[in-house]
Amino acid sequence: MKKINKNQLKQLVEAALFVADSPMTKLALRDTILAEFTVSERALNEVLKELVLDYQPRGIQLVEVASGYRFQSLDSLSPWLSRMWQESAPRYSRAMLETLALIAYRQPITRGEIEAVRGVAVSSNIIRTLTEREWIKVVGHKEVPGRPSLYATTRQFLDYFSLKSLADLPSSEVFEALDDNEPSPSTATLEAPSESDRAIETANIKREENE
Amino acid sequence: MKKINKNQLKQLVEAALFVADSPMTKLALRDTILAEFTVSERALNEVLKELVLDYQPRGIQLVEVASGYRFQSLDSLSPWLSRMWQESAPRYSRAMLETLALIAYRQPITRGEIEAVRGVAVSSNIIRTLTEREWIKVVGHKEVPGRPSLYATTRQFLDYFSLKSLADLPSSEVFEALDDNEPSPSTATLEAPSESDRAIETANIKREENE
Amino acid sequence: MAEEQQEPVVSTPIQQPLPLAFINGEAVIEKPEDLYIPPDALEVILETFEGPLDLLLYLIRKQKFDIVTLPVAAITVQYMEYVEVMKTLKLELAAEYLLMAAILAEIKSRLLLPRRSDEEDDEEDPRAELIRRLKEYEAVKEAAQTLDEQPRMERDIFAVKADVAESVQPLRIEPDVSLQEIVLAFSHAMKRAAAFEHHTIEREALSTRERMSQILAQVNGETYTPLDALFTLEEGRAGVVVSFLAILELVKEQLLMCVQTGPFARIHVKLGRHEED
Repeated sequence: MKKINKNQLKQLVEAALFVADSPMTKLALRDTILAEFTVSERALNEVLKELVLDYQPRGIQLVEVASGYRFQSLDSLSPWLSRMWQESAPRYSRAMLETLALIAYRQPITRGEIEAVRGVAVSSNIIRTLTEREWIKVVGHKEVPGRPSLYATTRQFLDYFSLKSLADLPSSEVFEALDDNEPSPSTATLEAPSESDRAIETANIKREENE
Repeated sequence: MKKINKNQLKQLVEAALFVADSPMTKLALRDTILAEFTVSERALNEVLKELVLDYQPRGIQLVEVASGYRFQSLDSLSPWLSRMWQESAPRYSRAMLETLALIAYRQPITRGEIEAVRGVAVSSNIIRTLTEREWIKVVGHKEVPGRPSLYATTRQFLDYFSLKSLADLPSSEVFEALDDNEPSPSTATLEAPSESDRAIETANIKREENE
Repeated sequence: MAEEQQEPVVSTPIQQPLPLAFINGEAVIEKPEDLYIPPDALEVILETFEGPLDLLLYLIRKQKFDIVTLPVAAITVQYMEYVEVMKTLKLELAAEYLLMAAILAEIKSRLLLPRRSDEEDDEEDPRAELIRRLKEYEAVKEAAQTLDEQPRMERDIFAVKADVAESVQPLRIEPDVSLQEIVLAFSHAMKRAAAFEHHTIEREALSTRERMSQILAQVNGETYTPLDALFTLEEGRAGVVVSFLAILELVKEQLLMCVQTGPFARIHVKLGRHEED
């Protein structure tokens, strides 16, 4: 059995914990990298303790978990580190878009009322997704049996669609036009009045902008 | 854009490089963890330089390879660290290494040209293995009959050998010296025939290229 | 250089132990001047050559010749002996070895031809091309060896990785939605619901509905909120009108109830509907 000086021991233990695929116990260290060295329990403990201290001010930390020692990122850095992994959420379903549209146009509205219009149940998943995206929120409860939540759109919803207020949502004539024209968007006659109407209305609404 | 102090920047960059699955360039750091901060190029360079220095005496090192910055274990610890895995590192045959060396130093190069220098056929197996390891790739085709593939090394090749660029390849002088000699008229007696001979030779090899 | 004219020792076969070593896959053989080597061992040696150039280089190095002076005759003899052994062993003799034999023979014959008297002719040294190839191949061989010695992943250096803290969550990229999609979705929903009249959704109503949401968020079901608290005078008349319409609509939809304790007293509102209606 060979001797190993403390500095080498520290480098070796440090490197091993960093290259290991999972946390390593002191026993695992002894069975692998330290197999040919005589290392006292005290020396090993000391080195581990020093490493914990060395990394205290750094972006990663040496921690002891149930299955051994491992290096992990500093908890407070997580909001930024999270950006290193991005996953794209799937596109919204028709049910999701219709629910959102009904909440936007008919707010405040209960889930039951949405279901009444759509003729099908609204899944909790849809409500959760829209709530998590902070596009809708509960603004109150309808005082009927069961006190269902009343949903409305949020400031974030308006911001996302660059709307100053809900009044800027295209009106029924516009979407009639949109719908009819879907294959051929050339018909301007239907769009024209909505433009001027909008101007008047925008003037009316201006004051609400920074409520 | 938010400000970030130097200590926080250092911690964040350090943690990111440690948790990343592959080397990270400065651009990748800016696109992810630093996306919401104003960080000058100088500040980022400084932090990276400091991190390199901080880890110099440790068991792991911060190095810059072709695809960016990464932490890696200290070269000299490998005899012990390799005990952490059951299987030993793959060994490569001389034929494979010579082929790889030729592609690295003479890229872009055709299989026929490799064969002309080595004096033997290059097995398809070698090309396949090198391609599968993503060490070499086809970068084009030579405009001669048969349009043979032109091979070059990849960033992964440089990463694997811990190199930042092709210029860091060891003993590239040997090849440079050879190249310099070729057109030099002083050694005309020796070099003169080589040009024409090579042409004949290349022609001979042509057939093999696409076997 | 001094030994350039030294002829190789083509000795008679002497049985001797085979000092054979492999360094990095390269056969290092101390003095196998004779070719009397156990056949299976020879096979191993021959297979370690990476082709005719490699074998030639080995022969040159073994005899301490200088590549530049390449004593073709001597080398050819030795080379042919190896090739003969390969043949007798029925080794799968690569065509490249035979091609090289032909090249050597050709060079040898050209060297034997009497040279013309005029020194200045451009008759090139027949060995030149072979020498160039040998030098080039030797450089490749060296480069391959250096490359093999270069620290590399898996063998000398290992990737380092720290775990991420539990709180690191992948950033979710939410899908994009266009305003047009929302408008169309509403239109579709409305069309399906025959009971609804499209025109009831007026623009005027939308600003009212928005205000309804705002008011609902302001009041609660436990305590009464003074009605005047729901008006913001700074908004001007239009704003007050919108609020008023919103309150009326909320009462109509039985979401809000208004209470007035006496004539001209302050009106209060709270969530809920008038039971006594």
